[in-house]
Amino acid sequence: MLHIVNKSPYERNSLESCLRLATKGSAVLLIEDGVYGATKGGNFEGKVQAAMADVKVYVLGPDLSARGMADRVLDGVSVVDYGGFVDLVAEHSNCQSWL
Amino acid sequence: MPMVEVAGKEFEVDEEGYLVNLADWDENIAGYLAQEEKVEMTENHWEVVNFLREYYSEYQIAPAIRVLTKAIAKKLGPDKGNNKYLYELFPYGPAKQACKIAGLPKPTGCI
Amino acid sequence: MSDEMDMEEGGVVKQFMFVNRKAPYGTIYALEGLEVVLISAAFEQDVSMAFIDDGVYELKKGQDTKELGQKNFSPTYRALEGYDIEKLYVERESMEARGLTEDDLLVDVVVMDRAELAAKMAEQDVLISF
Amino acid sequence: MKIGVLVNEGPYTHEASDSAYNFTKAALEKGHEIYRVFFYHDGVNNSTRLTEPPRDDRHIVNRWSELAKQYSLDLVVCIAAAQRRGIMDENEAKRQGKDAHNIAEGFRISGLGQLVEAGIQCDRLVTFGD
Repeated sequence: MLHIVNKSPYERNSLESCLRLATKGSAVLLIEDGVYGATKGGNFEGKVQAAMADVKVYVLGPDLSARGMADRVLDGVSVVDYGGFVDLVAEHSNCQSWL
Repeated sequence: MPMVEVAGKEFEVDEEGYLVNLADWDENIAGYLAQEEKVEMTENHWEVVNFLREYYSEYQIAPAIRVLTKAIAKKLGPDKGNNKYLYELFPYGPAKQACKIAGLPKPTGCI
Repeated sequence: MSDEMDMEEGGVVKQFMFVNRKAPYGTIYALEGLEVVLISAAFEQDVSMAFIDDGVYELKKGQDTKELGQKNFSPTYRALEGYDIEKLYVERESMEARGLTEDDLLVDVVVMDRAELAAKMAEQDVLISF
Repeated sequence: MKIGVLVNEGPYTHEASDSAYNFTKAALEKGHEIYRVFFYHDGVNNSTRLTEPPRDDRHIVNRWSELAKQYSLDLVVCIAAAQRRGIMDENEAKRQGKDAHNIAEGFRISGLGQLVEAGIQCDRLVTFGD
């Protein structure tokens, strides 16, 4: 299953809820303001790193670059473009957007 | 929007003749709306119209036709809770006609 | 209500889950989400609703919108049973975090802990979230 | 693969419509079929042809219309959500006795059933919103 999170974890609980309900082996893609959840040095770094033991985390490059955060991606997080976003949707049997 | 006067009471209908304010509804207005739909109201018609009003007041929606027939079957028996019976009473569709006469909001045609 | 109902799609039955995570009235998502759920009943699919986070507040008893000028649509959740939509899942963690219990809710629900609900979500064909 | 897209937010305020557009375009370029793009909630505001952004900004409405033309996309605007928010096509305006209509080229107004049907027909349904 692919989970899509588009909210900054500093503003809303979407990322936390997503990680709470993501089963082992699922994928989480951070887009829009959600990309801040995949960056180094903030309060969510530990939480996301811990989650990566069970889920694979991706971040949308264009949203990351737009926000000047492209050089701060957490280790272990994969950066994808829109084509990669499409591939993730196709590879997983279903998807849920944590709006 | 057009104003209509029935039995000394003024009420507003929309372009398609639906009652605009649900609270305006009374049996006289229902009679007028039925006339506009060319439906002659019998006891059986009133039974369905009143059923719809009760359903609406309980659930705040007009039921889907399938749900209506099921609910009517439960309350009034299977010989009334079926499409054939309801379409005989309201030939252009219970949703369109019975809801209109009951003063319920116009269906948005969502399918 | 519409006169053209019971649309079957060549016998395909998929598992649909409508995921509700927002409180009522502050935004329109809960109300318009419910409208989709009611329409989905006409398609003979395997429909469920999940109430997570503030979505749990949609089911709180005693809603009274008189002074708001908005329609109180909470009674409509009680109509779902008549639409054969009977799988209403509430996440226990979300409910408890908000100081609510099952007795506070206006319909019968299945309370699931996060692991159960996560597994339920994972097996769906289609998830639509509001 | 057959993919459906649900857009729940209007243009400009939120990035959802941009994300949905970029996703849809990328999927088409990769050879996937976009079965339908459904606009719901404030997403219906993506379909008004009266939109006139500054020249140096992207034209979100026209961009959808052009993509629809290029790929024969089915862009469907929910009628109930559209009526609430003042989006009308010519037929609907006539039916409601309005003096104007505003739907942009390439969009059509239809019922919520089109969203459920997309869920049934598509291999994947992806939601964009707030």
